[in-house]
Amino acid sequence: MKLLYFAWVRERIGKAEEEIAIPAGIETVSDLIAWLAARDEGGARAFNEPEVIRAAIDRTHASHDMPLAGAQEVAFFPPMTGG
Amino acid sequence: MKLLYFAWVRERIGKAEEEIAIPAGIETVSDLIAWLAARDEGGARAFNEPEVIRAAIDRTHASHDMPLAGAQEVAFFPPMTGG
Amino acid sequence: MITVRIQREPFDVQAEATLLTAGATDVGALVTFTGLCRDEGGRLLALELEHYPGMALEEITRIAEETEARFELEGLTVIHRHGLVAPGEQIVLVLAAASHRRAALQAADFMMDYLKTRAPFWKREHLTDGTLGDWVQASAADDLDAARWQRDETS
Amino acid sequence: MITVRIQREPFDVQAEATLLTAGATDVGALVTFTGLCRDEGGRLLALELEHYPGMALEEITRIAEETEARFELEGLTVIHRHGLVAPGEQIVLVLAAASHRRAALQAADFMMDYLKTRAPFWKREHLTDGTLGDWVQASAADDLDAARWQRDETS
Repeated sequence: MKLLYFAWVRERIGKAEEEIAIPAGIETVSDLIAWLAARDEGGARAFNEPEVIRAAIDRTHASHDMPLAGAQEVAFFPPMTGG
Repeated sequence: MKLLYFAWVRERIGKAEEEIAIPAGIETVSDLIAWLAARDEGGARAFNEPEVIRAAIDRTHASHDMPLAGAQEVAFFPPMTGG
Repeated sequence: MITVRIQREPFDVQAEATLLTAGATDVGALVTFTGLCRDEGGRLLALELEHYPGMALEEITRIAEETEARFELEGLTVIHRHGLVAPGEQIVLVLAAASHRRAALQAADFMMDYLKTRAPFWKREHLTDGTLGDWVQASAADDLDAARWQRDETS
Repeated sequence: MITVRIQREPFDVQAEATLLTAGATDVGALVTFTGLCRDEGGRLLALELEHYPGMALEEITRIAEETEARFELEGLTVIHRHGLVAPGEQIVLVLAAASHRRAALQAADFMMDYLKTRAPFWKREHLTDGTLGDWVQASAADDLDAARWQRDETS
């Protein structure tokens, strides 16, 4: 599964993207956030306030309770400030 | 007092403007409309539905119960359709 | 800064926008509303716009001043044409600049509602069959649109 | 007709308006919303607009399709820039054409509210003192603006 990070999430985790094999037991966006936060220091910095993190699954906005099954690309980012 | 007419009010009364001496007893916009409607055929045609007529006194919108005292220019016209 | 003009000639939206925002550094939102003449299904040759020359500029300026008092604007330009206007041509321009988008959008909306119901202009149709058509009837919807701003002071 | 573009280059509002209305005879109202970079009291050198390239065009197209489904439009153009934008420069353009003015005004309003809250773009400040500033915080007011369209289906 491809993970993408944008804006301060990208800066805090220290990379723009990575390829991961999704660990057993990780079923939802929320599970993945918790796993990334626990994985290393960068993850902890990026995801220490999981409630403000937005996610997209395969380029569509996704809530934290969305299942990851079948997802090819998951992105994490702060609330949008375009327009 | 100068009277101005616009759009179909102008067409029906048959003139764009006129100068009148305001007759005794004519105190409000409404009185003036009734007087014009009774004055001649053109007036009757222009003012046969007084409730749809809009008026301005000295270039400011005026309701039918506004007094004419001191007015120099009174205009009559249909509801506006600009914009 | 309020600019109001009544003119027979077409206007240049881009030039007016440039004028309005020249030197401004606190404009975050620029809204232009351009009212155009429709062809009414091919029936219309032109619209004739009659106006009350003595009052039109004064009244539109009053509406513009109300708009400026009501919304936090950096600038407001209003241009209304008179004379003959063919389908596809411009009739009216409202240009509102503000720091924030809601003020600019609402100012254009408010300005147009009041222009429709208060500016002393009347439209008459000239038809493609060569005849003179009717005077355009004022729309009850326009009165309702304008009344919104009295009902709801915050919207 | 929907046109959506994501680009680094500035856009030409007049050229986009001409494209959108070329040949149209039933357009009575054309609204342009241009979002510009403010200078934040002289503090700001530029805004850096980061975006999610794979998603931005898709998401803005989805919002544009919702806008078109919701309002009676004759055309809708949306352009969003990315990269560095200096104060006074353009960030975003929404152009809505309709037969009637309320549809065009509301479409621009709706489109902007959803662009602000759903388009995957993030702004970061570059400051005049040469330092890199903060990421711009999402505004609660923008969320409330977007929520209006769910509360009131007719407004």
